[in-house]
Amino acid sequence: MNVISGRIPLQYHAPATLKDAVNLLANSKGKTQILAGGTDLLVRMRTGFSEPDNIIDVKHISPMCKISRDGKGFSIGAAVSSAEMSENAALLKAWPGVVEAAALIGSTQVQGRATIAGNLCNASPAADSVPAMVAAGARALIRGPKGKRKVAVEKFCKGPGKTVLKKGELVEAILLPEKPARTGDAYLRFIPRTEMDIAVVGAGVCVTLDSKGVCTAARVSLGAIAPTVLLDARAARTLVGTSLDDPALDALAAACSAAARPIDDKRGTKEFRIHVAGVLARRAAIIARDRALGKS
Amino acid sequence: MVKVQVWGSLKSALEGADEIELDAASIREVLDQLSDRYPAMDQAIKRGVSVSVDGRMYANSIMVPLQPDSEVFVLPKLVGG
Amino acid sequence: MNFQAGKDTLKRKFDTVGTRTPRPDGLDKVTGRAQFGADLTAPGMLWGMILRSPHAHARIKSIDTSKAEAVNGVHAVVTSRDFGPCPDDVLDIRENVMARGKVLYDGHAVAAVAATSRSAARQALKLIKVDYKVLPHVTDVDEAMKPSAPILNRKLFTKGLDKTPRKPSNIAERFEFGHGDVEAGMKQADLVIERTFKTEATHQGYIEPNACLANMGSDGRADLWCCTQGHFMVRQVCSALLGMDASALRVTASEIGGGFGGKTTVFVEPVALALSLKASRPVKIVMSRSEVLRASGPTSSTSIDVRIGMKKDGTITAGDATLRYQGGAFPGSAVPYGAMAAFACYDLKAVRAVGYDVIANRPKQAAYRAPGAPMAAYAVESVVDELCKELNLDPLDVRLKNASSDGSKASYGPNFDVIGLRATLEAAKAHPHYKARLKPNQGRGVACGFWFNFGGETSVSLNVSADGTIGLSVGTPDIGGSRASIGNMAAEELGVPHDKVRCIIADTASLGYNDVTDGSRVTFASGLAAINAARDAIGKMCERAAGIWGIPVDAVTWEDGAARPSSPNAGNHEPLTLADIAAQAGATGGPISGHCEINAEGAGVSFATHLVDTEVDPDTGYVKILRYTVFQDAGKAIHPSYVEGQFQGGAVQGIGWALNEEYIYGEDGKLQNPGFLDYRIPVASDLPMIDAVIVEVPNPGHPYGVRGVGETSIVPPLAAISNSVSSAAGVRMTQLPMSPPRLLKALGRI
Amino acid sequence: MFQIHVSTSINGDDTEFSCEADETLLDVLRDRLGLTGSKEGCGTGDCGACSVIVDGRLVCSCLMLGAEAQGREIETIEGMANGSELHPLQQKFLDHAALQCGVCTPGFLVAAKSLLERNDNPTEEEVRYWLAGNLCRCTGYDKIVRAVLDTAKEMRKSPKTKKTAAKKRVKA
Repeated sequence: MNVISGRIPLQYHAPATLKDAVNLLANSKGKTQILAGGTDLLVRMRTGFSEPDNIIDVKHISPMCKISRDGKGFSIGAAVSSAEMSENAALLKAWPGVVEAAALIGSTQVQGRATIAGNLCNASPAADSVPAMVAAGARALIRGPKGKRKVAVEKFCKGPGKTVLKKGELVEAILLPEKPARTGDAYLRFIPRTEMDIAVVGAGVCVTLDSKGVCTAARVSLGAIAPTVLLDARAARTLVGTSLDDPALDALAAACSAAARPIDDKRGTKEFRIHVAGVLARRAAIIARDRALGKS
Repeated sequence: MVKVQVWGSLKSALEGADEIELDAASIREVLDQLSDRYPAMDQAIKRGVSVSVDGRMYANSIMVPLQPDSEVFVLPKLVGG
Repeated sequence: MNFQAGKDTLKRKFDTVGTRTPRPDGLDKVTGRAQFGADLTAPGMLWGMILRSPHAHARIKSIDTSKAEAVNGVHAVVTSRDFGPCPDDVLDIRENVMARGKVLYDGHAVAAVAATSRSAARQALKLIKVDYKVLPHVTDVDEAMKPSAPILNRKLFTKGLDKTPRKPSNIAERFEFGHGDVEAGMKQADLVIERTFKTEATHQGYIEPNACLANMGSDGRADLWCCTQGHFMVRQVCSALLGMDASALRVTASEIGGGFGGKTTVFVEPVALALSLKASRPVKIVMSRSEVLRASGPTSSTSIDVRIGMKKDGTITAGDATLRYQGGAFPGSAVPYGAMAAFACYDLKAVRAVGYDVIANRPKQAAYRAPGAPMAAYAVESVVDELCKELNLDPLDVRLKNASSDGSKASYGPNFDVIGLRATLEAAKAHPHYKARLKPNQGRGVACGFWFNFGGETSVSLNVSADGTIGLSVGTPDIGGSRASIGNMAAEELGVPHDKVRCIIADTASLGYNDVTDGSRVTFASGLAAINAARDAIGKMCERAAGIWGIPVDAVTWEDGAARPSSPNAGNHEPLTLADIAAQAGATGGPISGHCEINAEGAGVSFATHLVDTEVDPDTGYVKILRYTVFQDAGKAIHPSYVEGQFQGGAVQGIGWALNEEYIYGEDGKLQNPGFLDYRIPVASDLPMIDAVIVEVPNPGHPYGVRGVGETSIVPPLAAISNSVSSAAGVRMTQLPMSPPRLLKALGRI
Repeated sequence: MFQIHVSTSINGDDTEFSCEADETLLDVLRDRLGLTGSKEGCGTGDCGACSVIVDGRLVCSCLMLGAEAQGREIETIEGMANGSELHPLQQKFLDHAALQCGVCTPGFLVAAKSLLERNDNPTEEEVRYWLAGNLCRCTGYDKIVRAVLDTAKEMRKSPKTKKTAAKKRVKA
């Protein structure tokens, strides 16, 4: 039945090793897509936005299905679902902001499949887990024909739908550092309902405090207010050297609103996003501060 | 005589009358007489009307008997969800 | 035996009616066995798919289907050429199901294919070449009314004006309702408030996409299985569109996964029949969610002006409204019903409501639960609320002071019969919800709503089996538990336990004509017909008993499920139960059944009062529904669980409409949110429990006092929530949905 | 057409099927295996009407390829009752009139079962959030939430019911 269009039917591959996956990816003809959770890919295929020729299912590659921890931090395999992340007590304790952000992606059903690596590779500026990963200082472990490389999450996306991945490359895992002492992270997003929406604005904050409660390091990220998730150094500087008191939080909110350069679309207006970016950053900073102080 | 009123848009069809009186024993007789007398009413009736008789609505029944003092109100045909 | 409804026959004591019995279709629905529209397959079945317009407005210069026809597995391709002449009353439907000459909205069907697999059908669609000349478009109701607007239909001249205009426009018709001198009334007021409101289009959002399976042979006979609110309507419309005898088409209603008015017309059914005829194979068409949103029948978007005058004591002196509804690319928006319902809750000396039916480049609207009324009530109840606030009056007291009541003249003309508005207001006033304390950023809203309710053409057949059980065939698809209520009414009348009656939805060949399941009519009308059919059967069973006993039939009465001699004079006979008579039916004259074919009249109008508390986040504009209570007159609740379900479901659809649901069109006239991701219907975590208070003011037009309950519940919520949010936020909202960006802007935060 | 051969387990029954690479598990269940209890309400994971449990995890069968079912254990609405014995959730949905049109009901039941297997004492809020991916347009969710809470209460009272319902069929 493909005589007329000449299109070759979609091929499904389920390699058992990373090496095979990379080989398939490097040598495949036409458009090839990695299938991890599939919660974006299948929707894009269904709605006609994506018509791959090959699909490489990575869920049979056992290292990609695991969360592991060495002295340097956590490695979250690219096929690990957000539900599995929520069930990992050590990860939840260390990076509650990242785990909570992952748990905001879609419904319970979607969380049973969706992965943060997929969320990143989808390269949407509104991806919930990405600002949280950026705030936490996460890196993507990339595997390709030429071996491994690591890219900071904030540098992974080049624009909506565009990433730094080259032909033959895939994300093997997301790497999170060990959490420094007196450090807390948080992610908040705004959606019109309580669940099931794409973030209209998102804000991730990670702060490290000294023994007196003064902020020594901060990372502030914003989602859905620019073509890619932003890591905003100016906003972070409003917190450093403060105890995250009201004036500091007001300065943070103002800096975040100033950094936002969103668009009007069906999910929100420009001015709404600018205002709410500040509101959310402020609220997230309070949660992060309380976590750093061991209050929650 | 039966008192007959129509909805606002059709008042002009009754040539300015707010209410008219007809000698009619059923909804059908009311509609027939309206159609005969007023060409604009005829069009509206052909497109479909609902009729209220003494406060009770009849979606498309025409055989409903009327009392001599019945109050009849002609409305656009109703639909529902 | 024919039943004449009247106050004297109102039954007050019940055995089955008013109890919460299990529903007959329950087991199938909790085990996955129930068959919905998309669940049936047929041997040799093909998959039908529809090519839809990517443009909001364009002329179709040519369609080339040759490449699609050549795809392996494709057995039929149809376009508008395959639909011949048809009667005038279905012309618009013919053009809506398959564009002819012009496409009028994004998603308008232009061609369809039937193939052995979905992938072959998809491929074939891509190979159909349509050459369009894109035309300017308009989607906003106010823009569409402007003289400079792109004209959709050059043959459309506004009706309902004293003089038909010479120029065509997008205004299809003007309607006016009311009585008294409005300007004089306004002069008597201490305060007159005038506001303009806008509401966006919403969709019924039924979870089951439209689906059907058509099987048409070259002999011109056909069977059609589909999810619809009215399979007799489907038969009528499809046979007219395909030039068939109505009796040649048998339509079977599948289980229906929600409709709310949206399945009271046809979309894919005539297309599947045309494909099946051409392919000589069964054809199934299942709409995708995006097709449902783009190309089924959403509701109107509206623009409404309301002006109301009130005295300091709360007396409303006059009401005036102008309502503009765009109903998509064809005339027939629900504006007349909106205009009629706008002031129906108030007994007014001077009232006027003017409606404009407007066409625009959007899908042809379909009914949605009390079509037209929620938006009108939103505008009117918002202004009443604002007047109460300005004059420092209690909103329930003001409504009680001005409420329509028995015999008062309705704003749309006739006088009301016995109505329950006042009872719902009093129930609300007495409820603890109305006295509960509110915290900062919280507000309480009150609003009332009205819907007409219908009766209509109804046909029911009741068959007594030899073992004394009952088969009850009705012709109104069961959309929310009506088989249980109708069966229970028959059981009540016959005096047998509810589980001895099995109620089914019969196909169009097995029963007389039935109007659509709409207008909140089914429990009223099919229930009335079932009661009449039961009485018909009882009459026959009394005759059999009379024969067995050798006494005249008028000496036999029916009581508690058995024939009994009506007095000692009639002789000393042991009662004959329904089962006794059924067992001897063959020998005493043949099978026993009861029938009723009526145009059911006497549907009682319905009123509701809603109370809602909300909390507004002043920094983000997020609205949380804290508490919700519905007070509605059900006349008599036959199955209280399903009455509550109607109240709760309507309220939550209203919550969605008020807060988040909307059709969003881009500058290009394309629908930007054709999916449940961005067409945001309420999810479980958005809501509190919805308290449902059933008020019972019996309808004198029904033997048990039933009033329809399905639609009124969606009328008050838009206003109740807007009044609540306006109170919480301290700013009057005049546009729906009150999405966070809109609310934050109204608050002056952005 | 290029077909993939898949061996899987559905409601405890070993099952084999062939499908095309772009077919979803939902397509396979409904069109190839005749298991039409799982419904397609959106095809994009937004409505939950196609909910199934795969290796103990709740997922939307419209967001999973049929080919991915290889070697997995799949539970659908058709396997929820134990023969003629309804799962307590199914019974409570009937008792509470927690369905009107019933098209979302299979998805809600499968999702609620997955919740109660993890949490036998959920709060109302937990039930509402767990079920947020299951859309119902008829009921306003009120009676559904009540039915789930009432089932949890009953299952806590009689752990026996829980065990019977959870009993797996022995593989052939």
